Amino acid sequence: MSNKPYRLLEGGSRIDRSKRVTISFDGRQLPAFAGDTVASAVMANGSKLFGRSFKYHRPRGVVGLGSEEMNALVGVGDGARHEPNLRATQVEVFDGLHAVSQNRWPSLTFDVGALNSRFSRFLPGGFYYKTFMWPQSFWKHVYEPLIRKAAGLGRAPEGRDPDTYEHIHVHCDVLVVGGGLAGLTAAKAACASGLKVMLADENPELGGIADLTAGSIDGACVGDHAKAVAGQLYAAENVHVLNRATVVGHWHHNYLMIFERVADHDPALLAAGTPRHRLWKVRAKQVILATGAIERPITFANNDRPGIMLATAASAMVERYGVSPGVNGIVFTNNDNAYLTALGLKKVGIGVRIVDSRARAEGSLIARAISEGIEVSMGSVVSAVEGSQGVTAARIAAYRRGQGRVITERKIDCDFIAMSGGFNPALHLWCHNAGKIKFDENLQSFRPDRHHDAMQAVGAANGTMDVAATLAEAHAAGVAAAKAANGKAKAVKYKVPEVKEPTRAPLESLWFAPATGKYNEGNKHFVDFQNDVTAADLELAQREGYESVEHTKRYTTFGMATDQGKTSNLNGLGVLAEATGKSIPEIGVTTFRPPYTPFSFGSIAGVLTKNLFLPIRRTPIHQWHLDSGATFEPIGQWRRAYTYTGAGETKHTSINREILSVRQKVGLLDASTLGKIEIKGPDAAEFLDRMYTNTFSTLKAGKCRYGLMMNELGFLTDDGVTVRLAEDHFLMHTTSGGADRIAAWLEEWLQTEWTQYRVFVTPVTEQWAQFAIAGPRARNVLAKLGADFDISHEAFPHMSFKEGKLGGYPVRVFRISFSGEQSYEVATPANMGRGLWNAILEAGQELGIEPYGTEALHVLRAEKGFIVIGDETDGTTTPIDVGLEGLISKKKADFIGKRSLEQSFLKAPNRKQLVGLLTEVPTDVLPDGAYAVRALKDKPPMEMTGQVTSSYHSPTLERSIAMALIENGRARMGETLTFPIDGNKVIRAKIVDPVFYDKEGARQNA
Amino acid sequence: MKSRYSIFSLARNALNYHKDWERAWRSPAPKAEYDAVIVGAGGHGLATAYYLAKNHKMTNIAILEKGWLGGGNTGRNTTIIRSNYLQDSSIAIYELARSLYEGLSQDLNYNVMFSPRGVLMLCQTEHELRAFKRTAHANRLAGLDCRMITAKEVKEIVPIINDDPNCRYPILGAYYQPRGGTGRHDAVAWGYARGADSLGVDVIQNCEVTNIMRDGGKVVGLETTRGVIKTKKVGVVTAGNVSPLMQTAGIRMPIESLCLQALVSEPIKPVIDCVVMANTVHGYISQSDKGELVIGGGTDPYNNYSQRGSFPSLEHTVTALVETFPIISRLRMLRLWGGIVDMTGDRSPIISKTDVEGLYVNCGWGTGGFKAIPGSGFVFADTMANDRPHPIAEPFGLNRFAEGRLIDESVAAAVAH
Amino acid sequence: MPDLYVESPLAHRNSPERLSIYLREIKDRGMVDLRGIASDKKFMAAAKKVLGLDLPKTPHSSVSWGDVKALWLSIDQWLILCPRAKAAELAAALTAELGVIHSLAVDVSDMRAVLRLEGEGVREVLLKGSSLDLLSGDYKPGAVRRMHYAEIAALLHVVEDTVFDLYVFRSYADYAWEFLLATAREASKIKLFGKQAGPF
Amino acid sequence: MLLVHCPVCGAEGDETDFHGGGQAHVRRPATHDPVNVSDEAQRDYLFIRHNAKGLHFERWRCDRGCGKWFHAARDTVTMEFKAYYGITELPPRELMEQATGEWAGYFKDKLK
Repeated sequence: MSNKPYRLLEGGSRIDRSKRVTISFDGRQLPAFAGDTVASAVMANGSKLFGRSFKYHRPRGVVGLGSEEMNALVGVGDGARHEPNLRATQVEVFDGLHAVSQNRWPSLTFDVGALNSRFSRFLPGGFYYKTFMWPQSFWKHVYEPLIRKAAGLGRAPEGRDPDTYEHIHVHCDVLVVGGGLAGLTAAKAACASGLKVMLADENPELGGIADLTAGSIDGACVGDHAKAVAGQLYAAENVHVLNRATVVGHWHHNYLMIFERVADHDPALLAAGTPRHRLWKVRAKQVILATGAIERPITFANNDRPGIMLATAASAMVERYGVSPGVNGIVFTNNDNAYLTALGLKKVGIGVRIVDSRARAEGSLIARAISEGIEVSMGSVVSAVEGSQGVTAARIAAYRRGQGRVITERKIDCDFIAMSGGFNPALHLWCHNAGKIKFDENLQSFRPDRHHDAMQAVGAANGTMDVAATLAEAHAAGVAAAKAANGKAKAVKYKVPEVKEPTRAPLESLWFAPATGKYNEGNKHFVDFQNDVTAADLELAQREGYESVEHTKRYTTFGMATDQGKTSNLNGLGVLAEATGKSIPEIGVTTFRPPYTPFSFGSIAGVLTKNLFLPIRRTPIHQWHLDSGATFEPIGQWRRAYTYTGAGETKHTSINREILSVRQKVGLLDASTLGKIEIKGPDAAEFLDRMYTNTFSTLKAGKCRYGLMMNELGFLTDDGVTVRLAEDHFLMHTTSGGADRIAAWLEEWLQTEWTQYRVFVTPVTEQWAQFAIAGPRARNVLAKLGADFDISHEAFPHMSFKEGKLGGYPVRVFRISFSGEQSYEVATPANMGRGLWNAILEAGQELGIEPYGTEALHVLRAEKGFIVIGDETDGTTTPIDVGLEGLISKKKADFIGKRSLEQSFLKAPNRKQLVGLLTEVPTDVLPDGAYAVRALKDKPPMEMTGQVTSSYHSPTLERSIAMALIENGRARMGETLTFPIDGNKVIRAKIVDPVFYDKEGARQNA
Repeated sequence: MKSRYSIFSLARNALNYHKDWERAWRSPAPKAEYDAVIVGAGGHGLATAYYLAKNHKMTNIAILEKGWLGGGNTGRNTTIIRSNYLQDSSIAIYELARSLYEGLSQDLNYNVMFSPRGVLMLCQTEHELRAFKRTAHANRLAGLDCRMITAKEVKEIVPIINDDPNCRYPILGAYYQPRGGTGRHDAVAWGYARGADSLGVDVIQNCEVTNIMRDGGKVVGLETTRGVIKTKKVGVVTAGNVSPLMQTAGIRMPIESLCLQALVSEPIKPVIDCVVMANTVHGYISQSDKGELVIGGGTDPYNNYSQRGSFPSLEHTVTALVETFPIISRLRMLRLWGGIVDMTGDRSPIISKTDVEGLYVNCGWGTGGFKAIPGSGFVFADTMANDRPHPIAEPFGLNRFAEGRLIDESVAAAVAH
Repeated sequence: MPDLYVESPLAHRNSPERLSIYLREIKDRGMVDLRGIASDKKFMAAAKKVLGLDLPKTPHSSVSWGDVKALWLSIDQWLILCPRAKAAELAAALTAELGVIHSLAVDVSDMRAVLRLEGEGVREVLLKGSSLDLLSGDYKPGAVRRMHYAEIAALLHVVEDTVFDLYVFRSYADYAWEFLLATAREASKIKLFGKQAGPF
Repeated sequence: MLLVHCPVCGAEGDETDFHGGGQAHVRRPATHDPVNVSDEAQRDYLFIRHNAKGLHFERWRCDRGCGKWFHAARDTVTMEFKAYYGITELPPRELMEQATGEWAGYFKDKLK
């Protein structure tokens, strides 16, 4: 740790020296100023070490300026509010912030994992594919656990996230991505049209790197100009500006997502309940990408030492935070831009010299550097770095382009290196939306190529690095976007500003700075810092045949770190190009995938957690069920009462009680979830004949009929009772889960196939609360309630329908039975549901009425051998399989699924058929889904012959019953099947008729 | 024969700064004629080529790839390996594949990192619980190592799971296949490529087949971007791009190409040591050896050949997983990507002869092909070599669609009452 | 005749606090779902005779006459709004008047919950659950749109510039209510476009 | 997130407001002749799909809007919608002419 004062006495445009805050880093309390980042605060306190790399655990420090940072990753916050892997360069400090370094044990300065670095020679790219194979079991038990432990960067938070998140949708005419000089200019031009403009920028302040840009615009320095334009945009009525908002992805049809960090920087906001993150889903008519460019590191030996950073990042430390990256440094560059860094460092009294790989270059910045007395070594490279947890010296050597190794070096003492290998336009969003790119020789980088019709790139994102050209291009783009978004948009004339900026010499590519030895002989020239991928690894991958850049990437993991190759991608391509003698475009470019930078899963979930995760549908009786001790069963999104367990009961006993009350007295079931669809029109009956397997055109008005529906494959999909209300008017019931699906299904056939039918379909499921009153005393309950219609059996027999009033409530009553008992399904408008429910319970009290749930219902119907779609059927079951061929019309020429029933497999002789099962031991209840075998063997495999579809203890019959689908089952009545159950138990059961109770149906017809 | 990979060869090469490693596979120019040609160097194609050479001694063969080998769905999936299907025919092929995976690293002398860390399929509704109980019964009798476990056991295996019994979809239990797990997807492709190459197979990349040439009802060769290649046996294994290619041979396929996406989080220290699948809410998750949470969900609901998907299906998946594993709320999505999956009408694959003599097709793996690669290659090679379906491949023939003999594994999805 | 007990879908909910908008349930609205062929003159005339208005043919629009309002739902479907007490009678009158004309009128007054949202930021609140371009000129008073809202289907009716009615199916009423409580919190208030303060 | 337009009600919205209904113009043989449908014809109807790479013709429903089905022509590589047309209609002539592969075969008769 150094005692040198790294916080400069003056300067720092972002920090407020009057506001002191204290943060902690690895438990150490550090003073900082408001406006600092964790990176600047830690560096201001004299530390350059932030973390450890992925594979070799090498010490690492800050490299970048912002979101491209790949080394200085920290965890922030405690417990359930901990967030790992944050870029220290982006984390804004506040008083009490806790940050920790990652991927080290026991401490950052002494890390046992760094042993990997000693053995790095044995761990080249892809080494794990070549070893860890013996013995076979060791991968799972020995090698993999070790690897898993070593990998992984930060740790996960503990417990449920206490903060909130949300989404918002916005449409705009023009979305400008990036609030640097180009973005501001484009947004201003678009703004003048009066259209809706959004500007999203990932930093706390607009301006991009305008404050670090040389020159002036109309007499103002570039930074001040940017500030002024930003002010105008904030003030504009038709512009929405987002700060700390990263456009993470650009999808088809100009759909973009913006990840806004609303409250991370201010705990007071979080405490007030402000959403931590907000995800903006933006549909933009036009998009202008002003995403800037990302500086390239230079690939030289030990270029990963803490203290080696990008030139712009070094400038930002000084200019924005008043933090010196060191006392005495080297600026290593292949372009003019880094000279500005050197000049800035010099200005605040930091020792600096320039090492430029170009043999010759002439530009105004170079001239100024020389005139200010900065030592410039042209035609030179940094060939090696000394120091382990920091830089103590560098070696500099003469260099000619393309040289493979350097001959003589000289040692220069220094404590930091600022490097610049040129700039890569940030093409991510351009490529997300399928924009094409091309290689630009001047930039030595890719830049946007063909313009997508609703997308433009401007400024550095478009490879335009000059101020004057950027202003002109961005303005034109803003005007063009407005015009394209709305033909009537006002066009603003471009007033050419007076721009002064340095003249620049061309950049010269430097993909690899040689050392004395060849790079594959021990020197580490890092290309991907975080993942520890070196130039030697890339070259090895090529030699081993992993020639496609995608192979190289996957074999070495280069470009796959948390920065997703922002700084490494092109350098890697450059190294590969030099290694293979190909051009960079020939090597290819890897695909850019969303997101641009990582964003929180919490923001993706938004408010859809806990109670809002997915909707729960409640019936009008829901609250009553809750109050009455019901447990619930999810059916689709519905919650249905499963059973009402009272004091001293178990679920098992309450279910049995409910069943017996229906069989012996009377029960009440909330059946409101059943689908209800009104179908009306002159062709309604014919239409139903097409939809159902059986015939409905012959049904008489006022009567009910049970119907089966298949899909076109011939498999059962739904069933239910349909009532003919009038000649041209039906009310269809569907299963609870099927209501929406069947309504849509009916519409689809009407609209797309049988368009000649005049039929209207109106789903009315939720209009009605519907209850089943079932049991031998059901009619007595109706009588007690008082009906204004004749409820006698003769006037109102099984499978008929009445409309009228019951206990004063308007009702539709269907005499249908799913329990096999005398049963009435009563429907009343939903808002009266609770009233009628209470009235029924009251009226039935003296008759012993009890509410029953879905489990009792299932047992009751199983006793009667009624199928449940989804239990007895599984999407491959035909009506014939379940013994309902009687419901398949022989007369109708065509109905859904009819033709498929003719296919050979559906008519095959050995299909599984629905049968009943009685276990040899009456108390044995077959497990649901148990399989019968053809022959019992000592151990599996055994051939199976069918499976249990429903199985219950029947309190009515005082024994177990089951339904099963058994191969050719109906011809095997009386045969005993063997079910080997888990734990070596075997249950034997006899095949019987699936109707276990009241085969004649006397009870429902009583 | 290639020099073998081992800890010793690694050490030996380290002394020489790894200069002497040989190529994992050659880069041969296509010959004028082969005994058989596989189209599509994904996992299934490469495995087919390897087993044709290894098991059936057919070494004068080539495998053609329009891009880079393993660059399609093989390198884009979530690497889950399991065999807990319901139908006998599915169990047979996926279990063959799983058991081949167990010894694959040794067979190929290439570490494919098969990691039998266990696969958990959560039961979050009574209906799902019933369905998985049925699967467990069927799987157990078929000889698979599997069992149902309780919610408490789930919590022990996956401590970060939301075990609140009152949450939207509480954990009621799980189906557990301890010998399922994951593998390193690229390594599977590379290992098979290296293995096939060392047996003499020409692995030819950047060679797109533009036309299947026929004479009468027989295959006679292929037109490619690198010239005509004569052959009498062609195996088409081109996943999402199968329809346009088969069409050149006059065969219309029961396939639709959809986009399936997956994503990973930033790497974190291990929090989940097995594969967890939550079918009710459409999400599955595991953690790679690098520390990334690997997350997958459902397909986009429309045809797509672009490998760029839409966000809603992933959004649903992530939302579901945030609810199921609440600590991931503060972790971040690092990368998402898409692949073109080939879906059949019954969501089961096609491994089949065709009406054109000498033309075979292996496709339709949809969203779950990675786990099947060794088995698929094994039986498809056998089918091609012997010009008749391997018994395990037989149920997956194209003829099933005319017979109604569907192999529908999505049966547990039916919900009613 | 005993007193009938009637309970609206959100009757058990208290009036919410600390929201950036005013939120309540409208309990007295009657609704009739009407299907018919807009190009069938006899149908339109019969509907007019009962309702006193011309059913709107312009998509996503509405028409009022007295205490009756017709919302366009589809080219062959309208939602007729009226006082709750009148709905059954209106549905019956429509059915009677329409007679053999191909049509279907159903009283659906209990099928949906009606949520009234009121306040300056109401559009922003709705945009947290809807992807419609609610800031555009398409959503002037009178506009009607069915939409995907949060995780459910909903019907939106712009009553006034800052007054919206949100119709959701009854079983989803609690979900919609809770979604609004979460997204309309004062602490998450947001104003789109317009003058902004700087970032700090 | 595709932006879809309903030609029936004019609504424009996210793909989540719509429902993709698969390939357009699939002929249901039993509607036309319920008696004589071969296994192959039934298979083609149920399973065989054009699966065009490029210009494709599909059914969509304005699921959360007017509820009506319509047709759309869409490029399955670029995802661009080329045209929307009625559920009982054929695509615009120029698109039928542009169609390739199996679609070209299908539209050949219709263009006469």
